[in-house]
Amino acid sequence: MSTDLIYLVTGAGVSMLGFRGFVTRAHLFWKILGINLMGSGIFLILIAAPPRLPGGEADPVPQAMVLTGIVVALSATALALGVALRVAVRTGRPYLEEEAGDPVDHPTAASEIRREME
Amino acid sequence: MSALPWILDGVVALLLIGLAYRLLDTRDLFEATVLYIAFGLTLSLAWVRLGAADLALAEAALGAGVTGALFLNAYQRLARRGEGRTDEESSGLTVVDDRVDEVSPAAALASYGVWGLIAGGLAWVLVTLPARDPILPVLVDAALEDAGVSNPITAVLLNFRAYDTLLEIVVLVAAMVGVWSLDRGSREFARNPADLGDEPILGALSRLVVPLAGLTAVYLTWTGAYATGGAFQAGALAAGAGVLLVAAGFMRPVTSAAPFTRALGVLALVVFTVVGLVSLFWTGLFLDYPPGAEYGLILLVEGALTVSIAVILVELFVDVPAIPEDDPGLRVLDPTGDPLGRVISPDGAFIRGAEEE
Amino acid sequence: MTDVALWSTAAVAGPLLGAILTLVRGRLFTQLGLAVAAASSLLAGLGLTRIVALEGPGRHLLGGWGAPLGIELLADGLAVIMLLTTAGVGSAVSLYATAYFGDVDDPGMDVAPGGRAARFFTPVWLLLWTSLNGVFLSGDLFNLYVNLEILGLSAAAVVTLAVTAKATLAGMRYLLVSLVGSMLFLLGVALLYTAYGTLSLEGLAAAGPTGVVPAVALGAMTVGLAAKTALFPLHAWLPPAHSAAPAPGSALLSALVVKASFYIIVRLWLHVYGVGLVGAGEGALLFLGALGAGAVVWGSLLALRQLSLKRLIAYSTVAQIGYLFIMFPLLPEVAGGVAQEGEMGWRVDAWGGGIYHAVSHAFAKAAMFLAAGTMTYAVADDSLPSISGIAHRLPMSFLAFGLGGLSLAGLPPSGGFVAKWLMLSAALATDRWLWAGIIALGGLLTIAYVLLVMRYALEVRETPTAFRSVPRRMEWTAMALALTAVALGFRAVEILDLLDVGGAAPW
Amino acid sequence: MTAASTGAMLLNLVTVLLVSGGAFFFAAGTAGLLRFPDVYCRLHAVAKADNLGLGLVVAGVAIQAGSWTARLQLVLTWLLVLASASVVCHLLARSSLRQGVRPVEEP
Repeated sequence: MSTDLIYLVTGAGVSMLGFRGFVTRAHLFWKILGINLMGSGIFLILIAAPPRLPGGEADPVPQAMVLTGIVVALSATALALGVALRVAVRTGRPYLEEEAGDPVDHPTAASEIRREME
Repeated sequence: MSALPWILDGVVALLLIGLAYRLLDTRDLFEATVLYIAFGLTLSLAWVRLGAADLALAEAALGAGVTGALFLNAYQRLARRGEGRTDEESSGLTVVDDRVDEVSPAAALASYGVWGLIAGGLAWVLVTLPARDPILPVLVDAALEDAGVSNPITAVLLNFRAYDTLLEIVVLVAAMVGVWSLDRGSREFARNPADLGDEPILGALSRLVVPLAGLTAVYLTWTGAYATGGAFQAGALAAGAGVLLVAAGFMRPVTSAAPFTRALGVLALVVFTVVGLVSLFWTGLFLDYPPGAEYGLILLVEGALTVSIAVILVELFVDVPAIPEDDPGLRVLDPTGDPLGRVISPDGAFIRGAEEE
Repeated sequence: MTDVALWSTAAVAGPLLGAILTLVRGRLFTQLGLAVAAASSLLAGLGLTRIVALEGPGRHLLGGWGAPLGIELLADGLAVIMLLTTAGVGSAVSLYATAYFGDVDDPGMDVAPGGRAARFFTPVWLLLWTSLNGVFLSGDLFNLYVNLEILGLSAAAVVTLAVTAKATLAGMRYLLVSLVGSMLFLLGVALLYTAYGTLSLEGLAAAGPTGVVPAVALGAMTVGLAAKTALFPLHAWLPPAHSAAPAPGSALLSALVVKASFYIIVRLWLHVYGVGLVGAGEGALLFLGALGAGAVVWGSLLALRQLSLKRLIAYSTVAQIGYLFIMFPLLPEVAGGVAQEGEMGWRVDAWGGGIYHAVSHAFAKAAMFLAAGTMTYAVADDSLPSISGIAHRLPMSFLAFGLGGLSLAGLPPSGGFVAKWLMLSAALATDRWLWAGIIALGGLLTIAYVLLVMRYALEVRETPTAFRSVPRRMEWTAMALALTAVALGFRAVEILDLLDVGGAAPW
Repeated sequence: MTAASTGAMLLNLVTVLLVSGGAFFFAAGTAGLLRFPDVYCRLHAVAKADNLGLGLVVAGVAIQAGSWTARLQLVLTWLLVLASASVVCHLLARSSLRQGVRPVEEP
């Protein structure tokens, strides 16, 4: 029982560390690492939280889900790394540099019409 | 004596947290990558402690092994890029995160405190949840007789929830097609082609290990029916052997251009779908294997899965770092107004890619 | 074999087999794959619609196990409406794409960076189609997660098919948002499995999830899905991604992909948590509605400030997504009756209005993006001034854009009109003047930005110098979609009746 | 105390000694990895000490293993790790040399 508890808390901690890493780090590789850690933490919760079988084995259904999840995470990582490298090639830097948020200071189309009409 | 497992769990848990903290905190990408692999290996220890041997195997092979290899490979490409470019905008900086804001210790503590509270709250609601009886495991046990295999996890993966596994292969294929579509003009493998075959010792190791790995992969595929193992672990192992062959120069890096690669990559998808459709016309329900044929069909699907997973993983390993040609025209945000970078001739013909005109 | 089994299998396996076929490559297999996918999706949609309309909701026990041990595919009114929408929009966009991306056998494709990428549009899109149909039919939480991941990866790949720096950045951001959204969804799945020991949507609904853990799970899943749906204020990724993608991709992303995650939100909130929300959860419904209202106002205002045609349409998507969420606070007010008759025989029905909006927006927005794609294809530029006078060169595309805009603004006769009328009457019937005001304001702003584009397009100017002739197919596919969006205004009763089959809001 | 239990006791003792010895060599190898001045010395420490440590652990555990197949598997594991560790260390050293990393000179 205590084993489950320890890994349940660890899972919660690792998933939120991963989420925090994703939010705070600007470098794309760390963002991808953060997502992976978030997934690992959730996998830990998925195995440690549901009730155990009488024999002490883990529930086979979440085990199958986590096996699927590991492969899915791997696929996502591969594609994300590929795109991140293309970002590095196209912009010279592996960061998300772009207009942050909504471009409100964009010259407005409406104002241009007005200028034209005058 | 009874405190010993408790101490072991505590050490593994602290290691997991510590590694996760450090790898997300460091600025050195190489350090982060290596720590990530260490994290994966520690995690597989945790799976053993949690009574999930299949996961331990998969985590070590896929989570730490293949994912780690992908990160290292991408790291190397990024680092090389930093060296190659002399302009100050990127020299050597790409593998060191230079965009971490300096924060005071108090601010850092506050940030970790808030996230820690969220994590603690998450753990708290789960811990205080009233215990319930196992529901699905009982059903799995009861249905295991008719499943064709005796390993409950394999039964869930390839019979009870086989549809999920079919879609899981679709995810893998989607990632592969996505990586292919990234327009990598240069398909150069991370290693310099001149070096290929220039590693006699690596070659000797490959000769020793690759046949063994192949044998073990076959064994794991087959043993998954009744014990720890299965197509995913086997596929990862076979992929490791494939990567070794490529690295040692015995095999040319395969790419999407080779029809054979594409065929093997989607083999599992074809076999799985056809098995599902045959069952649909036989028993009336998709993936409802005809009675008596369960074991044979599951083994067939598992075999195809092993092959496809191995091919796709080698493919991803070779292809992910193959980054596109640096077309200066495309570095401009919108070179021609055409998202495909096509330059349009007045008569509307499709002539050439983006160039600076 | 029952018909439900046959058609629900066709909906998923058809596009999947199509995707495999296109990987053989070459013009023949590309077209064959598209044909297989489109035909099986259309037939599956129609076949399931017939069953649902005549016999009620259908289910397909995959593997013969049934929930909770196995996975079930569920087809009710809502599911088949989404399937049909996807089949209709998807088929038209597929036709358009064969012209837009050019001939895959053309050796010139190998020279252009975008040409090599363009060859992968069909397999990526067919995998995307597989996951869309998979989401609409799935009756299992974890299965939804796997489908969401296929959706996320292939949708991001659609954006990065465009080879520019802008598209790469937009695709990267979209992929990251989408992956984190999936992770939050998975967290919710883990919590619900821990609490109830089942993954089946119906099983969870029967358990009546209430309490702290289900609430946390719903919160995590909703945030994740809202990020994928680009609900304000989590919308920042959408305009760059939807505007940078190749035009057929933009149409698919705006019309269908964001609807898939919205669909899961609807399923979770109304069908799984449903009854439990009426009491304590009304504040949460109100919150979702407030975000939707924010999206309508903010998205429309920003659409008015864009200089790029596709960006303007992308911001319009942000705004129209808002309407989907304004549905939520209006729901509990229409107590007891799903098909309540209001004055003059009109249904007072926020639920019907919301879903009708999802459908008509799919057709209208796809038509607008395809028409815009045709215009930018012709002049090789995406800025509003560059399309000046285009109405005289591409009248049919201009008309398609206009008809799409008509439906989007909710002007009669159109699908958008029915949707907004239903929501408006639901708001008015319960004296919710604020919501009614926002619905009306959003319509006015929509008219404003559609007119802004028309003003440029109608300008009388000498022909732009660089003008590429446009394949006819690109013009009439957009027109067909726009006409469908308008025609939806005439067939409202039948569609709303279909929606009531098994999938109606529970209160 | 019967002869059998005395024998089991002795075997346990041998196991404890072997595994402790293995742990010592692992610790020594790790210390070398952390403290040695350049990449070549570090590789040297890891390649030798860790493999010896693993061998001792394997030997200690093999005594406790229930069957000869299990023992064979354990020994096979050790041999494979031995082979791959030496090759990897060789590759690392060679790649460092090619990249121009120079060994530190004697002071």
